[in-house]
Amino acid sequence: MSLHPFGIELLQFVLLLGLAPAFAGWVKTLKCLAQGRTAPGILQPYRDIRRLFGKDIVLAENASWIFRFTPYLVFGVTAVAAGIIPLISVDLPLAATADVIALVMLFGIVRFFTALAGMDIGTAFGGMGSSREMMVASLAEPAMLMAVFTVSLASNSSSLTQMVAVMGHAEFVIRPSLAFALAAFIMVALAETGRIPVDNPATHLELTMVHEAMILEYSGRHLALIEWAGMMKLTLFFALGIAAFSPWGIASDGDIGALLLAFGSLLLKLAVGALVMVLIETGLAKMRLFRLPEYLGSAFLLATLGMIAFFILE
Amino acid sequence: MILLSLLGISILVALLLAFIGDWRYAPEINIGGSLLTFFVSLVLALQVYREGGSIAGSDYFFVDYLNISLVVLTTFVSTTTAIFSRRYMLVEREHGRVGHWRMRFYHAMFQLFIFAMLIALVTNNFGVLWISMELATLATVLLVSLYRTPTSIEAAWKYFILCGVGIAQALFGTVLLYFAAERVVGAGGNALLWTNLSQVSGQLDPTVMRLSFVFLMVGYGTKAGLVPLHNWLPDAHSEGPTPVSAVLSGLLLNIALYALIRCKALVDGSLGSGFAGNIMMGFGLLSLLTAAFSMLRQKDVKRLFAYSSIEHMGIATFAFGLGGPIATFGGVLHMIVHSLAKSATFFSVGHAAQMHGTQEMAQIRGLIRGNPAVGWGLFLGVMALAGMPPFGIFTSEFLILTATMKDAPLLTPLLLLGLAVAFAALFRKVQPMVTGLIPAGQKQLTAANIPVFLHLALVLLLGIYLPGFLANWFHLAVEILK
Amino acid sequence: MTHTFAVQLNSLLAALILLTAFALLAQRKILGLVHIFAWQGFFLALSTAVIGYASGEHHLYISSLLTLVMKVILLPYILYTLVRKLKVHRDIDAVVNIPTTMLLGIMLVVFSYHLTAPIRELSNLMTRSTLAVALATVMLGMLMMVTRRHAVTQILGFLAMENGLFFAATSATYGMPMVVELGVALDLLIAAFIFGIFFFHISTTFESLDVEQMAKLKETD
Amino acid sequence: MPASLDIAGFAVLLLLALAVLAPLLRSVRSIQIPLAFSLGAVASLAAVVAGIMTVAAGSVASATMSVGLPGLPFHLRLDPLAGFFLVVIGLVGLFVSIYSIGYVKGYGGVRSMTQMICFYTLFLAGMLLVVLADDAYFFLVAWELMAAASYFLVMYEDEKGENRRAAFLYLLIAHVGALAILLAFGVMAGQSGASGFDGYTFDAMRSAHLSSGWAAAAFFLAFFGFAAKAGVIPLHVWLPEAHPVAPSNISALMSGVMLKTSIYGICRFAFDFIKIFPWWWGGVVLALGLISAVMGVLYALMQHDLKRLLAYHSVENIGIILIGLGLSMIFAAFHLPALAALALVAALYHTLNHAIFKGLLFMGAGAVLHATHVRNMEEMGGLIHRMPWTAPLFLVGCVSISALPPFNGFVSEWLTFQAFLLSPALPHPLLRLLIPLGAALLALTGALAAACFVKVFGVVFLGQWRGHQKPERIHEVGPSMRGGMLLAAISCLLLGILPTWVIGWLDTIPEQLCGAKLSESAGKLGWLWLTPIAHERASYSGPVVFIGILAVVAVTWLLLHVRATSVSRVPIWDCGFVKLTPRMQYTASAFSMPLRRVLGFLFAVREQVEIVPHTNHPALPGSLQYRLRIRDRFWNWLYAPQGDAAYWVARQVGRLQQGRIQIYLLYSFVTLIVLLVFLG
Repeated sequence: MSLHPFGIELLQFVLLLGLAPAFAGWVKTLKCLAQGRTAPGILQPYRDIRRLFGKDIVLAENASWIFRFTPYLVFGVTAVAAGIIPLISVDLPLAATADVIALVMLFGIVRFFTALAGMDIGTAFGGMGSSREMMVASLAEPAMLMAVFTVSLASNSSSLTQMVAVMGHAEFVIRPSLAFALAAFIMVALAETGRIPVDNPATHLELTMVHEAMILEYSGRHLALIEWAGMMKLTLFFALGIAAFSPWGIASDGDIGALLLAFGSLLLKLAVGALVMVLIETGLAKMRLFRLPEYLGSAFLLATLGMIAFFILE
Repeated sequence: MILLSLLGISILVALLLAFIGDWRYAPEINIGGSLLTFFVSLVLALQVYREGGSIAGSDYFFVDYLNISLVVLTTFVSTTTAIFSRRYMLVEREHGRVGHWRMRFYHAMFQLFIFAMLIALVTNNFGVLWISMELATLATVLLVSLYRTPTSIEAAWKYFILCGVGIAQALFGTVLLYFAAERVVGAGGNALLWTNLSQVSGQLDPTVMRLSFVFLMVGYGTKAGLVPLHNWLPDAHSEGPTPVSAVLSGLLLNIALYALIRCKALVDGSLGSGFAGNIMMGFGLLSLLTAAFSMLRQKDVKRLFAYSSIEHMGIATFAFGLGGPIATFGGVLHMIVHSLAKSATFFSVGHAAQMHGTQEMAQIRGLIRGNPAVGWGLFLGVMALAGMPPFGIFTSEFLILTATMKDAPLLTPLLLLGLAVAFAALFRKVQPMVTGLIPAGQKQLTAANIPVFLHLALVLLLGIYLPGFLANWFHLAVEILK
Repeated sequence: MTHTFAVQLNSLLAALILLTAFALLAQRKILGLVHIFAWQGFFLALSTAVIGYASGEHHLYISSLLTLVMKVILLPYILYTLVRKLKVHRDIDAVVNIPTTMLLGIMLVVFSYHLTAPIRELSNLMTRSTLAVALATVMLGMLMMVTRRHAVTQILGFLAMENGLFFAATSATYGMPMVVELGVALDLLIAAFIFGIFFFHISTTFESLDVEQMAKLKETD
Repeated sequence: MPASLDIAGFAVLLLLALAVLAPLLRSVRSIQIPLAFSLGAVASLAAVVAGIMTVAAGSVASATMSVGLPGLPFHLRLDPLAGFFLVVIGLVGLFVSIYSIGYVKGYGGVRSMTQMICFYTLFLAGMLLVVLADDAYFFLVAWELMAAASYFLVMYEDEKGENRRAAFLYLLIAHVGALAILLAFGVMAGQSGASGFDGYTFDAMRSAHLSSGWAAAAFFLAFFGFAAKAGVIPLHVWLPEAHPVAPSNISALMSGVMLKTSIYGICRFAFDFIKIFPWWWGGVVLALGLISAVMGVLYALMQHDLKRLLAYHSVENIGIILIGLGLSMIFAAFHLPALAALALVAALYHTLNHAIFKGLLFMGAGAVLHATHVRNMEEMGGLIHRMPWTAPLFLVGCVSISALPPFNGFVSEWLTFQAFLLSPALPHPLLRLLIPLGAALLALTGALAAACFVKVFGVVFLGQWRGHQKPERIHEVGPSMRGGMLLAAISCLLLGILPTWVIGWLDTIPEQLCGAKLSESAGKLGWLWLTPIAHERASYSGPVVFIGILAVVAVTWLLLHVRATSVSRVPIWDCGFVKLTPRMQYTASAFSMPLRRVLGFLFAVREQVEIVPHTNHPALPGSLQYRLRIRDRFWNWLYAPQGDAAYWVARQVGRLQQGRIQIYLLYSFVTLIVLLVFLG
């Protein structure tokens, strides 16, 4: 028995929407465990979102339509991205909508509008957050591209499904280029998703806020949408990493068995990936803003080394 | 007959003006005389065109495609200058800069000057060419010092002495030319006739011709304002009354260059090498570069344009030196469009200076707002002079540059440098004068606009459309110089 | 007068012309200069007449007469009157001192000789050897203009050049065609008229005829 | 049906006629502006039609006029490349002409309308003629007509010193560039072997066989000239001076279209005339493109003058176009026609896109200027409340230029990235290693551009009003200005979501210039999917992204509005402090501070902080003054020394003329003797 491609598409969409809070909860739980605190439970994000949806909205007097529109757009773009990255199967009709580069740019829209919303109210916090976010993104982008470039060299394509298909069926070899690229990708992904050491999602201290500063003024369902989209984005970056660097297990068609298997391996990989991230976050402290160029520069260097390694060694 | 009337009118009018003096209608007589000469020259041109080639009016005069085009140019520009000078000199009189006696002198000398230039153009005899060149200098020396200010006397003195010495050298060259020619053509007046010499130029002795050309080059080169013989030019062209500056820059330089290219044709025929051409290219480039850089530092507006004349003469000299049909064509065209554009610019400059009571560029501001016709006239004139298309100077520079690129590519960077610096200098200086707000103390006046815009229209026309007959004409003129 | 004698006489006159050219360089007094100039014109007229006689080119007589009238009588007279009227009696300052000038002059003579050598080879006229002198006179005249700073001396240098040119025409080709000779004479006349006016203007405006004062129009700061 | 060349000719003639008749229209002052600019719009539309027809048909038409030089009448030719640029010029011309009806009214009564109309139409006509010209002379005439007309337009507000300075600098650099182009033509004509005037026709240049040295000379002379016009770093200094001070409709044309004519010129020279060239030509173009792109956007980030900022972005985008061109040339040099076609299409597509979104942005800036009368962003803010139309339209421009899907800027940049991704196909090992680094720089450029436009939109339209005057006096602009911007914004969206059609349309150009078509592979899966080389390699679907986002947003919105929730408006939360003023907002300078700190070494930055103590309590700061000056380093590196050198030479030359007549006589004497000694 096999699922129609649009069925897979829908399944994946629902899966991501539903799974993202749980994944965020899992990360939080792991983090609490690692830091010796009591965890609120994996389901806490669901409760948060529900509570926020139920609340009224408090809006600053001079908030414009940009401020009110942004949460929907952020959510919408992230959802579209969810339909593109192969989570459990490559047989996605919408996967051709965007290759990796276009995908990165899609997240660019999210950032662009979040940053605009940060400046809409006209407080110093919002502007500060936007300014910092855009700087980090600017520096992260070249490294991201180099990492993508290296992977696409290996699979001869920048299309995600194609990458998965090629890499998933190749026999396992240790490729130094991909190792470098993976390291670079992880560093950049931490920056893009606003994690330690680049940003601290849990802080509301003015000196260290980046992303949180931009969305400080949000409340009610707006905040819910943004939070939810943020969780989806985190999950998607993991999925992206998985698709690019360890696609084994992702089904090539809509066969139910393969899909189940793929789902299982996805959960496993996410769980492991979260562990890695939590270890990194626990082990490192948040960097000063002006140390970030060095951090992202190293990521770029690693990615470039990966590319060079591909040409020289492979 | 027509030739004689061409020459006769101007000398008669000169005498008449000298006789009647500063009569009320003297300027109108001046205009009328010039206009009449212009018509006669047109008739003559038509005749040349119909009979196809040269007309030799006895042994003394001859007309071919090359000089008739310059004759028409000369009579035309002198007519428009006369028109311009009517208004201009009226204002000068009101300001008390010239009096009764000097006006008489001015008008008479103006016509005498035209007469001298016309003789220089149509004469068949190299000796007479020399004489009339000298006459043209002498006729204008006292016009330069018309205002009797210390600087104008200084300028006129330098003009007189330097051109006198220069032209004396040309006379030595002419003697040598005669010496060479006599051995081929035989003694007597015939030996200096262009119509004879151009036939036998191949037989002229090369050694003598080389020597002769060096003297002629230095001599007529001084008159054409080539560097380093140019030092009189900025002084003389800036200190005299503006109509005089206009004809000096616009016409007299052309005549000197004309003499030079006639000589070059003979020398080339004799030597069969690029000797003369190389010398001319050297002078041309040096003039272009020196003048271009000098323009950067000018403070006096007429001096600026005097240097611009040196620059353009340099370009034309370079073009003739380069030779070849395209460059020579470019050179002839350049002489013509430069005359028109330069005199038009001087007209505007004259009015601008009168409006502000000074020739100092720092004082002249806001011309377009103050008097749109004068401002735009100056601005467009400068665009033309700087070589912006679609004005004709761009056409000639285009031809010259591309020809250089083909025949002497290593010289193009120098040409380019000169043109670019000259462009920068012109706009740097003129732009603030024409734009901006009206300064305090600017006076209004009724400007003579027709000459300016007539000239500019012609320059524009020559840039985008050369009528068939004119093109043909120039081609035949180029043939003569081959 | 035999042909050879005429040649010898002409050579002597050429030597005298050269001598006067040097004398013009050496002389410090203005009136003295005018006198020397008149002498130069006289020798020139004589030489022209001699050549005319020897070569049978009779139009040279007219030239000779013209020279006599213009350069021996008219121009010196005008200059003399002007100098008197404008009261310029002082010695003239030279830019370069006189011995150096003379030395330069001698080098110019040698140079002229060298330069006219090919023409001498070509020519078969009896006057061919004097061409070098003619050119030297032109150059010396020019040297005089360069090294002297008085308006009158500049004019004299200019006129000496003119003399040299005239002499060159006679010696190279037995004179230019008549129309040219006449025209040149006319120009010279007008020039004389003009420099006369100039002397007045300059001396009234600048209160002296020193041309060093006329250096206002310049490009240096 | 009239031939496309006739339609183009009609457009040009209409514009020229307008220029000539503009003074006559003065008598009917009330309709002078609407009439002139509507006719300008009609002419632009005609150019668009002619261009679209030509490109679609892939046809070549030529004609000769009866004016011009003897032996060299003006030649006209309309081929797909020219047709494409006709469309670029015409489209922006159309939008801007409509916009101008309202914009120019703002000058009414103060300045000469005739002058504006005359030079505006001449400017448009000049640009159209540049792409239509088919001989060297006519090309240069058109080129300088364009330069001169725009010079006068930059000078339009000539009582301001900065306008005069900018105009002069602009004209000077443009003219030097034109001279270089002239020499390039000289090389082509001289080496083409054709005699007389025939060598100056483009046909002769197409068939000329140049030796490699001469070909390089011709190309790089031309490239220098075109780069000067396009504002390629380091020849860009005029651009951020001239574009801001011109009237905004002119800035839109200059930045949007005029710069593109030099792209046309480079394409013409490289792909049409010379055709066969070594790869390093492309390498030079690529390198300069990268430098321009990165430096351009960095300089832009540092600006707080809105129009100046946009001008620097033009430098950046010209850089991006050149990146595509350079890649295309490299691919072509290695005989990879399909890849060359891809890179060329990327470049051309970006040319079109940039023309439109930069036109839109300048029109928007003009609208802001029109409403607020300030260019300094530090004095703006919150305009989204006062200008409900301009704000979203400007936002479209911002998103487009930041290369974000689904708008048009993204498509062309994505195509450029694809070209980069294909560089491993090159047989040259060093290039394989180096070119990907270019892709990283392009990514940096894109991200910085996004940062910059967050700043622009955030500071200008969002937040609160920072200026001195009362914000209540600011009003939305009139319908024609909104119309022009709206059309441009719609074009941005359409070009973004329908790239397959556009690429299919302009396919005749790479076919003629590179010998390969893109449409067969690009549209293989139908119009919905853009697959530049093969769908396995990469794909993008503008419509799906657009509709997808729209659908999710709509559904979410509906779902969340099923139950009514109250939205309460409250004053801005001031963290418990009182007196939160608009001056406490983040400013443009503050926004770019982190990047200024990180990349400051590239600029000449001077920051000064001065603390004035409180009068009563000297220990406390009374007021604080902050001064920031950022200068273009190229000015001190390249231009100031040149100017100084010129004046130094001028001084030395001036020494020739000391005023003493003896010295002058000596020159004459020495000249004579030197000539005699060495030559006589």
